[in-house]
Amino acid sequence: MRSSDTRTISARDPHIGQAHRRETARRHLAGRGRFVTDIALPRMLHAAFVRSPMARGRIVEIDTSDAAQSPGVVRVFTARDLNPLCQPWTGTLDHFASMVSAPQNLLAEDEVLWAGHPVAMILARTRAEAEDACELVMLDIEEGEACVDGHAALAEDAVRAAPGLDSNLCFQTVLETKAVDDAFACAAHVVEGDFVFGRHTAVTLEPRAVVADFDAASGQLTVHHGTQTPYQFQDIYARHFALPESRVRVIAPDVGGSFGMKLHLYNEEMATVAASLQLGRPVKFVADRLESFVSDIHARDHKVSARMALDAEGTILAMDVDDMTQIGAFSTYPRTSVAEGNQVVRLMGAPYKMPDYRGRLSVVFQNKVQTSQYRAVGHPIACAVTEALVDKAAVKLGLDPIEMRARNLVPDDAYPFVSATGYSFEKLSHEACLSKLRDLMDYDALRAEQAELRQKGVYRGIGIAPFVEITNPGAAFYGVGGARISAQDGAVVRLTPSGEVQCAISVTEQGQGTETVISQIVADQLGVSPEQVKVTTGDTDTTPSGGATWACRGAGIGGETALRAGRKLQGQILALAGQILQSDPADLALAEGHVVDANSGTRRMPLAEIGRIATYRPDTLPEGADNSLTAAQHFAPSGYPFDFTNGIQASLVEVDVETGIVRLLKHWVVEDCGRIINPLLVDEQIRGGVVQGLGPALFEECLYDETGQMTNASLADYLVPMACEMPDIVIGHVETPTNDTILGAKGVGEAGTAAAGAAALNAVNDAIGPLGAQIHQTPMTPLRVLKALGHV
Amino acid sequence: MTMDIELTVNGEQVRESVEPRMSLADFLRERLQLTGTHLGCEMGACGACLVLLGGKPVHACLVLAVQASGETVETVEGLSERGAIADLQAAFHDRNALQCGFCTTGMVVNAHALLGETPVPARDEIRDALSGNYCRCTGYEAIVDAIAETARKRASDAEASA
Amino acid sequence: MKSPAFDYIRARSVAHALEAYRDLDGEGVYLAGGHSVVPSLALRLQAPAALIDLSGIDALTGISLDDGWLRIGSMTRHAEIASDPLIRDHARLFHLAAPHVAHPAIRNRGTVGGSLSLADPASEFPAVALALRAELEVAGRDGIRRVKADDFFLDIYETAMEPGEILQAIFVPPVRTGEVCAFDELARRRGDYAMVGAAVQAVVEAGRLADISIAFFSVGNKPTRAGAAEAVLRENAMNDTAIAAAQAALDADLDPSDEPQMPASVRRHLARVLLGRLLGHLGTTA
Amino acid sequence: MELEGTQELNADPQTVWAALFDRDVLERAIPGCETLEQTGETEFAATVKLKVGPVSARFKGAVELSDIVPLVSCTLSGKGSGGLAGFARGAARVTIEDLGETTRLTYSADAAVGGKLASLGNRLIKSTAQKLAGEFFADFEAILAEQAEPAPVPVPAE
Repeated sequence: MRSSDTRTISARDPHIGQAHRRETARRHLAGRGRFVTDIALPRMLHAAFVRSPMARGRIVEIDTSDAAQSPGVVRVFTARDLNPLCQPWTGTLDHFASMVSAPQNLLAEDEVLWAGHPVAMILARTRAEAEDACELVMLDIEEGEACVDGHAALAEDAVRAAPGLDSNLCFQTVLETKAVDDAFACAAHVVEGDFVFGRHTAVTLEPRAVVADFDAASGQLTVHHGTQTPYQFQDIYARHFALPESRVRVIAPDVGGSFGMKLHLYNEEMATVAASLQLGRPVKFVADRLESFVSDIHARDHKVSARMALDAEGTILAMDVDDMTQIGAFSTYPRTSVAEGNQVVRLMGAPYKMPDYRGRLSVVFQNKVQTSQYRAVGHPIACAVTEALVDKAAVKLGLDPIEMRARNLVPDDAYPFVSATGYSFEKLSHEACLSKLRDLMDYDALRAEQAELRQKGVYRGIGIAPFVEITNPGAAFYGVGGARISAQDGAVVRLTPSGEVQCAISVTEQGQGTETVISQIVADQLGVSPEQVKVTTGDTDTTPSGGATWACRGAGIGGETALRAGRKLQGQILALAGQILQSDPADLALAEGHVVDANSGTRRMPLAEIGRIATYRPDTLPEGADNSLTAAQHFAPSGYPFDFTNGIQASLVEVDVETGIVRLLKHWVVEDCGRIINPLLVDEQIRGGVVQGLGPALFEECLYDETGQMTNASLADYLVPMACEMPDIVIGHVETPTNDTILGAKGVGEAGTAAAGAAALNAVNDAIGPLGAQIHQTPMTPLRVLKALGHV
Repeated sequence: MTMDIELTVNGEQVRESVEPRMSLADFLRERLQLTGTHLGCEMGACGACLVLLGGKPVHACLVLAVQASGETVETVEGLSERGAIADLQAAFHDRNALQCGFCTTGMVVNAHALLGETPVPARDEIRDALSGNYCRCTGYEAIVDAIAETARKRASDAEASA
Repeated sequence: MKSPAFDYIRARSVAHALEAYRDLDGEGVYLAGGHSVVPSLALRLQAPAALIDLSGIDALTGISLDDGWLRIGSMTRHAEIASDPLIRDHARLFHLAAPHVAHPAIRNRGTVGGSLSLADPASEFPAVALALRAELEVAGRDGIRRVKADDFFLDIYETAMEPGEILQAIFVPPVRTGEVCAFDELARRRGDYAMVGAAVQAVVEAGRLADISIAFFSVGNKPTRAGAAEAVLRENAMNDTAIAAAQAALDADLDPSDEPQMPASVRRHLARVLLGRLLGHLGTTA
Repeated sequence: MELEGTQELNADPQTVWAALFDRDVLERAIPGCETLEQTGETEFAATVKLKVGPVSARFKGAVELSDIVPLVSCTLSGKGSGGLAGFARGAARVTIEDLGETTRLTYSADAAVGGKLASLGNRLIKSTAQKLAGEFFADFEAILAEQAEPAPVPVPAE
């Protein structure tokens, strides 16, 4: 590649855009993955927690004397012993004006605030012995009244979900354009609906896991932590336990799924670190599946009332939306539990040129597990509400759903465009995506088949859902609110003495293929193959500081960081080669492991030779030559505050109208994530994302009884999507790179999840609509479908 | 109380003394450091801990180590090292049929057993065979593809050598 | 999720197992396939002093025909139930039901005897035993007795077996000429506990149903014979009118509990739908 | 979770009423009751071992009779903790009605479980609770019948 300051990716970048396989995948296939759950350190103790069986209550007494005598037990901690070690944390941010949340600490002190709230911690030689001792802790809790339903919690005289709250309202906001009421007043049509989106949860197959190892002699704390965000936890552990940041090392090895769930702060991880600090021994905590269900963050839990105003031709004039999101007893730290609802009200109507809008958000406390950010934060709710209303309007106007959308999508030539909710879109491609989807799914043929089958009593439905996805957030996302959550990433790239490349980078890998993508990008800057680029991630001691992996920033921000670091090293190599070869560096380039003549491509010297000379024979270099073959680069996004992406999904379902069982037959996605670095990985991110959207649309729901008990907290009763029920997914692409970066890549990880549920909801309504039925609640269980059909 | 057990694991004779309460999964992971067998639910609902017991896939979390005494156990490490699943592994790798890798070992063990019983399964037979294996990352399609591709290749190789 | 401590006894014979149980004074639990016992231990929902493993007892294994009756040893694994040719030919409902029980790996360990003894109201095999009018051979310290399936399942997780008794074998009556059967369940996902399930066996003679037995599961506290529906169908031609009458008769047969996620009325509705489908299927196979 | 039931008892209201407050009767009728210790006029400390299928847990707790309207109605409530298994509590409003020869006992109960029992038992909790309530009143009836034996109650001719 020619050394130049060109800001483009050229056709000479041979690996960006190619479907490279993930080298790390081979380890997993051989059973050689190394997860936190696999780690065993000498003298390591195992932690188990005694949890509140009640959703709300006052701790009268905790008697740990029998537990302390139980075989294998080393220590039993309660709040009194452990909490003083830790600075409490509060899940509020400044830019969410006037939001409130009570401070949290390691173990429940006087009151228990959800069923599952940890009250005592046992440390024993084995997990089994720790659990034996848990049974011996005598817990006397006086049961109190729990806040269970969000609407009831907002009543003036409702009990408070946590001590010290003036009300159960965590946060409230209203977004409004000037003419929204006029739009409804003069609308030819208004459609509306009340929607309920159930609580669900991440159910990563590897549960949360942490091994904390404090070495008192050196003052070093090492935490092996199954997380997406090691730097965030380095900062948190240092601040909340008053340790020097440089003495805190967080290592995230292989992580068995995260999806946003593993970047929040949890009582158990903090308590595990505290216990290690106290005992000076390694302590391991692995949540078992039951604990996961009552302590991992949950997601969604919205009740939305919405209406949409249209003119006589079916042009969308405005939406008016009221979202209540129910978050548990606390707002989660450090990102808060408000971001989800905030994105719901800001993403409503996002694909459409709708001029007016009002969105009200109320975030409400209750005595349940906290909810917070999970894959596609807010997107599925905004998308489902918007698209359900668009379909209702289409029915009302007698328009085909595709035509309805064609009339209202923001045209591809209308950018830059600012949405009614205030988002600035650089360049999206809704029209191109719609057109591609129509061809990909053979829409007209499907409609014909649907009509034919209906004559035979087979009820199929087709649902369409365009979407906008928020990716690559800048500091405007959390940083301005005072959160120590990095918006930038860092990379260090070096040429080894044998001419290979190592890249240490702050973005992390949980199976998305981050390391592969980074290796492709770096390889192209240095004229080597991706296999020659060793990428290191997930260790705060060995990689530069950065935000890591969330909000779809791995490829867009991490990739740009790697690209710039690679180019910096390229400049250093060419400068050195110029001195060795007595050539102008501008006439040199890197290709196929060599320094080559930039114009002719003739090989001048191997990279291995550069490495050898710079490392072993710097004495042969001209006086003053810089033999550095390491480049460090940090990059923070500027320009647009987010890189929005877009796409469209379609779902084909068959509803058994006698049993209410919905069968997913096929699913289509057309997606525009900007520059595609690796199409294989992009497609599989989309497929996985789609299934994470279909799960909650049909199966997944955290069920609670009227006393605040979660009643399906096991994998036998909480229904995750499995192989037999999920459809094949056809994927197409449109590529509109962002001009904010050289790489031009946007995010893709949440696109699948964003609209899959909306497409399925519309498909079911399309199937049962002719029977006069409608469903506005997910998951669409057989019971709810039967109710919609009037069978119950 | 502890009990002495003797079993064959990945072709090696193993003698250990265990508490009866120890599951085969914990025994493999903690005593033998065979950490390729993963634990996702410890109640037989996720399939991450599948191993071959007497040649058949079973949940190592639902079998006690003492129950496996006298039996033959094979884990993903054993299958991998003796080359029994090289083509499956290659197909999974090629198709990117895994992401975080936590379900993968159970998937591969199960796929190996499936292809032993049904050499050329239909797509819905593959999905049915995987009905107890939970994957949160992939959406399953790539896994089904990889298994189908392995079956197809094995069948055509067998035909070619016949 | 680790089990509490317990002892483990590998029984050599039924007599040894019975003796071990007696010695444990109510604190012993039999272990068959273990796929219900082991998770309940891991969940610490029970804490027995010892497990008595029945899997090594020869007398509890084997599938054989004796005077037209099919004997299925209680330790027969679900996978064998699905694949054994004798079961396919002489107890076809078991053959049809087995693939619906959980997932393949579970079926490699789970045993038919374990399933019948546990008597989970949502399990497939108890209903199959009812529909087949099977007889269950139970061994206790006072000897061996045979209990008709109709008398075996008493309530939720409760059978006619006394504490300590062991289910040795299932006896299925000889196949009759004109015998047809059907099995299905409505489950949200493959392998889940069914919302409603049913097993039907009938004898078709000259276009009439000379005999029929219908057993539902997941509709109440125990697997349930649909006696009223059977009475409507017996000695009648199978047609839409008869099917509708049988569906209506289910109201008298079934007593599902009312739960927030599945009201009794919905389960009744689903039972009627399922019965209609099974009878329709029976009609086409007859 | 709400449970209801009716039981017709072969005894007069006075006998039924007295039995409801009789420690020995309660101890025998409460399913799985291992010990029942009277701690007050209408209060008892109980240890109950519940065994339902794969669940077997020992609960320690209290049983109490309250809102007493003599010979008409009372509330029989109980709560207990089963350690890691969770807790259970319930209150049954019991009403008795004189039918001349017999007495009708009606109960309407509200029951709740918490902790692991609640999170795992969804599929079976209601059936189990109904069964246990049924067992209590069935045993209660049997005990009354037993007590009545020395002085036989006239049985109507069939």
